[in-house]
Amino acid sequence: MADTLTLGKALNSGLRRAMEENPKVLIMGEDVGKLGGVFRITDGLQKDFGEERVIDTPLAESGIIGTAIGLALRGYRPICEIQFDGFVYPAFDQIVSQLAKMHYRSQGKVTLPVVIRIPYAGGIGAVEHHSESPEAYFCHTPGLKVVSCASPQDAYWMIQQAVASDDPIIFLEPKRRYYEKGVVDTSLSLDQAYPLHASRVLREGSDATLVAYGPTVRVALDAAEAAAEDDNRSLEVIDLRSLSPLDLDPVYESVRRTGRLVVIHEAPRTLGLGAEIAARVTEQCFYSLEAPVQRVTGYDTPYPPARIEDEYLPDLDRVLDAVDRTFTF
Amino acid sequence: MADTLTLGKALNSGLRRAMEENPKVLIMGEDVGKLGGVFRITDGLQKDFGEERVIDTPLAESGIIGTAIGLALRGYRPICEIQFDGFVYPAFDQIVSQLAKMHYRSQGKVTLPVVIRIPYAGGIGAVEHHSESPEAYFCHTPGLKVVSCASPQDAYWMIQQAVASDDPIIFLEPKRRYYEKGVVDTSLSLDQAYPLHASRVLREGSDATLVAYGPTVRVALDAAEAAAEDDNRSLEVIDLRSLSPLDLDPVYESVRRTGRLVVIHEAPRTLGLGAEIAARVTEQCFYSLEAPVQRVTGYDTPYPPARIEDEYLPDLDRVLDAVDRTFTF
Amino acid sequence: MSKGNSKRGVTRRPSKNSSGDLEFVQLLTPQGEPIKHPDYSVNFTDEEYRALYRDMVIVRRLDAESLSLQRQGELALWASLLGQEAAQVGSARALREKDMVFPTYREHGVLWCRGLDPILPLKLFRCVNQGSWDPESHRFHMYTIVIGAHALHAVGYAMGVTKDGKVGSDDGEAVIVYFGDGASSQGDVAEAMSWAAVFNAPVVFFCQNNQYAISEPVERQARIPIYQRARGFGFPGIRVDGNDVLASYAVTRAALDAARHGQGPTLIEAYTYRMGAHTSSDDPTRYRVDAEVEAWKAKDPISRMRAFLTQQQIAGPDFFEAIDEEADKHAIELRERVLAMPDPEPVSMFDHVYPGGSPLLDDERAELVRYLESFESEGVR
Amino acid sequence: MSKGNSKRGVTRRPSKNSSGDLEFVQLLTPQGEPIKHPDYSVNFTDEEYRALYRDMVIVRRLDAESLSLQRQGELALWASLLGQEAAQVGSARALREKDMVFPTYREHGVLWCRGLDPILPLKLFRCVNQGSWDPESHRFHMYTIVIGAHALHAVGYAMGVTKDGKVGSDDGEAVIVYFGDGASSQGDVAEAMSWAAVFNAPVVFFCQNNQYAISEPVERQARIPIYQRARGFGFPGIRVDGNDVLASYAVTRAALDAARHGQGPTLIEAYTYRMGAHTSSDDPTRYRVDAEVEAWKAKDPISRMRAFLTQQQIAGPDFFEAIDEEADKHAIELRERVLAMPDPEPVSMFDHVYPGGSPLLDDERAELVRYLESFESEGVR
Ligand SMILES: Cc1ncc(C[n+]2csc(CCOP(=O)(O)OP(=O)(O)O)c2C)c(N)n1
Ligand SMILES: Cc1ncc(C[n+]2csc(CCOP(=O)(O)OP(=O)(O)O)c2C)c(N)n1
Ligand SMILES: [Mg+2]
Ligand SMILES: [Mg+2]
Repeated sequence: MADTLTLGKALNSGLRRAMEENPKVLIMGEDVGKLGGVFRITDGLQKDFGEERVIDTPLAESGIIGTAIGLALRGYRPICEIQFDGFVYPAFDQIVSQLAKMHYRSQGKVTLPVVIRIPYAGGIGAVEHHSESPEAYFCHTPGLKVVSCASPQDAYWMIQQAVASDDPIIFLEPKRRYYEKGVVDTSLSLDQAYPLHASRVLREGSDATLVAYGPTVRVALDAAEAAAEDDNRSLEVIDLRSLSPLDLDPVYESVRRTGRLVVIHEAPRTLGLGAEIAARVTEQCFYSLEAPVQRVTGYDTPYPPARIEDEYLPDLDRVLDAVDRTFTF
Repeated sequence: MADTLTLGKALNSGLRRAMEENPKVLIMGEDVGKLGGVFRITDGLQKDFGEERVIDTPLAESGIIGTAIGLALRGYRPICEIQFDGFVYPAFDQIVSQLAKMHYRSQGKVTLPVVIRIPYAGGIGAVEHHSESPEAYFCHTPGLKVVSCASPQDAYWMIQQAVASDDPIIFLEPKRRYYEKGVVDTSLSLDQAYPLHASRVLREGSDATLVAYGPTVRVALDAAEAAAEDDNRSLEVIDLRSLSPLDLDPVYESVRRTGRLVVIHEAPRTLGLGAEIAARVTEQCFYSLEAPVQRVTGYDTPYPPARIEDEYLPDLDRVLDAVDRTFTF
Repeated sequence: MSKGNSKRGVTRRPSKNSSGDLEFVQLLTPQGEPIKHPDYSVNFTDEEYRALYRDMVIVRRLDAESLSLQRQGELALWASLLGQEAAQVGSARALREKDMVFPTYREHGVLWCRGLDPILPLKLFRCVNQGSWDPESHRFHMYTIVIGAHALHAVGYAMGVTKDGKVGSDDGEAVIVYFGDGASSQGDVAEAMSWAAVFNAPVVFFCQNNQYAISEPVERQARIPIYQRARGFGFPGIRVDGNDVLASYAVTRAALDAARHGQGPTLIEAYTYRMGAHTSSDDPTRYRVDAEVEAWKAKDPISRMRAFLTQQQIAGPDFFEAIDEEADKHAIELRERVLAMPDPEPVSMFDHVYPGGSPLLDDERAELVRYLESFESEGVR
Repeated sequence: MSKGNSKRGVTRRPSKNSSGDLEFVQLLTPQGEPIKHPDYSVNFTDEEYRALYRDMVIVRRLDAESLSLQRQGELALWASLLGQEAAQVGSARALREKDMVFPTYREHGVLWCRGLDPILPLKLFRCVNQGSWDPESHRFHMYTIVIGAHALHAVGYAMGVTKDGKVGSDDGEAVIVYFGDGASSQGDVAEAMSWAAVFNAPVVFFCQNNQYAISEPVERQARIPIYQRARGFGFPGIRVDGNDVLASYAVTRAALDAARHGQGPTLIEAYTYRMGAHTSSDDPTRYRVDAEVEAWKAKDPISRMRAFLTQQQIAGPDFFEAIDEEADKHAIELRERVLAMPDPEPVSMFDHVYPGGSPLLDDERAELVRYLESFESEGVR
């Protein structure tokens, strides 16, 4: 079975299937019930699974994650929705000190299979606090796993894999891609689906490597396309998919062939994921690199007013510019 | 005038002087009044400046930072104490979404001269949540500045500079160094003191460069000493001092001479400051590096039980081991 | 072991106020008839009564214009105050000039009364800036979108007022913080109430209970009326008919005066209704029925005041017409100004990150400048 | 404009309870005389009365031994329960086996009553692990050091109890969460109360008001008694004499029963006193006077119960002596086990970071193993 779905609808279908598979799966968050979430990702689920399983919560993010931990201790598998990236911070203690650490602190006696879904990143012309990329905070936190989907197929399967995993997972949804369509093969079993914590080569190339995740995967693919057409350059594109733990072996392998790497993300540059990838790739591919790893990222400012976000966000031109730099270094 | 003071006492004296200089300076936090703080850093200040200026607050970190913002809006200059690193997370939203951004959001119409003091990092044999190194979270947050002191002289001057600065500043105090002594020159004026946001070469060397900050500066100095004696190697030691913004020019300059760099911090490796430094140094010194930047850091686990923290924390041997790696790469 | 036993003696589920009952302070019925309240009254001149009406009409008109600008793509978003004009205008007009306001993102009516240029919130919602007005100029802080966070700022500010010796007499200053029914669940708001109680801060917590937090009815936030929250912290809470501009004024005035005189905080719950969508992105038909909206229309704050003015012969058709015309003029001006509003310069994104500057940012700015200039020289790719 | 006016009709500063007054439930005077309470009573057999005494003596003795182990360098820290034995034992013995407990870091007495091995907290405070017992084995969650965070876990757990259909009859399950007077200021605790009210969760909030949060007296947290906090959220709050084991039992039992029967949450404030330092790192002489400590000594929970048992001829010197001996035996055994406690293996720091494992961690573990082995081969540097 293969359907053509938007990324948002693929998430919705994946959530539905996860709830059908396991009666312990719950959805909780602000406006996830009747409204189906402000992006409608949980549309129809409360109607079909009831208010006991799809819970409109009080307006309190720390409460959402804190009670989800309690529900997980009781044997449930909560999927929490944080309405927008910029509203996850009130829950920070519950996420980094409680959720992330309880398995460790209990020496494995407690597992907390909690998934935190966050529509994240920019590019939708929104007011402040609605366009942020907080992934580095979570990737720097041992005990959390962090993933991001970039296609409907991945959205559909990764959300199910995340729910099935016993790890606490931050699930980052590139909100500006919710309406992009793609083919989803719904006929697989969970085990057959591409592994949750593996990166994936989306386009093969030999001249330089682009690494992206979430909303910038499309940017990378477009850049590769343009480079092929305009500059006759062959760029390899890798979708990280798993931000923590990182699966960099395919990146090392690629860079050993291409000698050039550009990492693309929307989060501010300093201590964004590009830093870690640059550090690791340089260590592993020291003698293969023809130029230092280039980072095309958001700048080290708060997310700017949306009327100028286009200049803040990595786009095709900035990526190609960085590729040029790796050739002229 | 030069006194020999412990780092803790130097902070206490610096705070006292900052309060004398400006009646708008306030101290607030849990147990900072009568008790003088659990580490006695504010000892005697409530007695001398009164309860109106040294405020024992309710037990609520978000409240501490949130009300400090309000006090700053009213023209005060609050110095907040967070009792231990692991207790800063409930205040995360107030720090990263409110404090860090208000100057930007107001296009400069509002300034929030708030200093957040955090006794941080490990090595004191403490129970969980009392030994963490959260600096990367703050360094990844535009709008915050982050500094750490490693000597009594710096402690005395940097705290005063931080209070005098109009930027919101996270002031990280290496708690396991509170009792280490050093000479403090109290005769300078604030302008004469070494600049707050500048790194500093503490020991010159020609074979490899060590970069450290806070509690690991001592480790780096000891390693350099040992390397000189045992291995006849000359290691340059740089204390970062300012973690955000980074002042890396002295590091670039050094690495261009030595060709080898080891960065040392206690925070987990992944997306710790070592990553950013590695990325930038590789970019700036690409043709000078003889080996990839080595990171000697905490591991990517929650802070372990203190009985095994010695194996978690970077120590002299691990630093020298990393130096060896830069020679044998 | 044996069981302890008790008569618990506490009602577990106090019956919820229906909007029709009188467990709130009301000075005007929905039909515009004045009623007496044992504790609260107003004593306005005719001119003042008319001014309140004018405020409400203008802020509603500006709000409608803003929504229409949003629909035409001129704004990214709009959070309408429709239905909440009385709560906002009544409370705002109770403020003295020196009092300080901490609003949410919906207090356009309060902003108007404070004398700020009504274009300012439209800059935020057009995304040309982030609501970057000077909070001190009209003693009205920037909007806060992160729910509840500003309650702590208000309390801290109020603590500063006390430190400055500006409480305890009729010359005292007070602080007011606006927030919604949904916000009452946030830990920050509870902490703010704790602190306000402990430090006896001169602050008024003004909760506009407009019955919804986006799609969630207030029952998701509290099982007893929100104004009662204050009892748990040891300061008074009171519910007012938020669609009654006179009652909103009187209750707020009293609370502000108590604060400025050193009597500490008060929580006011203004019982009202969000007549429109949560924001222009919202679709309220998914979560509420027309009948409910209709029922609230009958309690409209403006028609109520208009009926009062008419019945009391304080104003007649000419006045109402003149106000409508004035409101239209403001709306047209607002529209023109929005259409003429320039986008910010891209490199301005690097401005004001730090009062003390940052060499890192200077480098990044230079990088962007160079990059943008490269297009000028080579032509767009 | 003219001023509104009001009689505010709410006492702004309800007079604070002194520890001596009777605005709390008490069933035993400090002298051990039984007193009647209109709502609460116990009906224990002699055996049960003696068992409560035994619990209190043993947990105090174990606590003293732990403190002494800390003084001798065997523990990194100790948080003593001295003075809080009645609150802990009384409330814990009111629990049924299936009820679930969420403690802070000081509930060694509750832990004992739940039947956990008393060595467990000493592993945490010796820093060989992080209190890593199985929460389900005795239905007693791990200790939580981050103040207030576990209140939300308790409420979530209780919501799960409801979902499982385990409330509404005498077979129902209840949840209890312990926290301190200081914790009552945390946003998380307020959010927990909000949620508990909205979801009518079967949870008992048990606040041991031991008068201090480290150095800060309870007045820094609240200006009215803490049990009244519940009123603002719409569920009952009650204060009990926390040094009276019988009252602590009776009040907790009633609240747990209400919860299991589906009547929702209760807040209990157990009014007690921390007789020792906050922890072994603390110096209480900096912030409180001897006279205060002395006054509380007169209300000691154990001597009170002993007086009661004696007066009622439920127990005599032989019994007391036997219990002391038993307690000593437990203490000696505890000490021996602490002294014999091995340090963890360094590489165990990589265990249990993720249920699903992580290749990154495997690499780091291998790195550490290689590194440690390098010393074995080359001899220590
Ligand atoms: C911390 C946080 N969480 C979530 C949101 C998203 N959000 C914006 S408005 C809103 C509802 C607010 O309801 P209420 O407090 O009643 O105010 P109202 O909008 O009704 O005026 C939500 C959930 C936010 N802005 N901040
Ligand atoms: C979030 C957080 N902030 C600060 C601390 C440091 N701390 C440990 S115990 C304590 C006081 C707690 O007081 P209370 O809640 O009354 O409990 P008690 O220790 O008196 O039993 C503080 C401030 C902490 N553990 N967690
Ligand atoms: Mg609302
Ligand atoms: Mg206490």
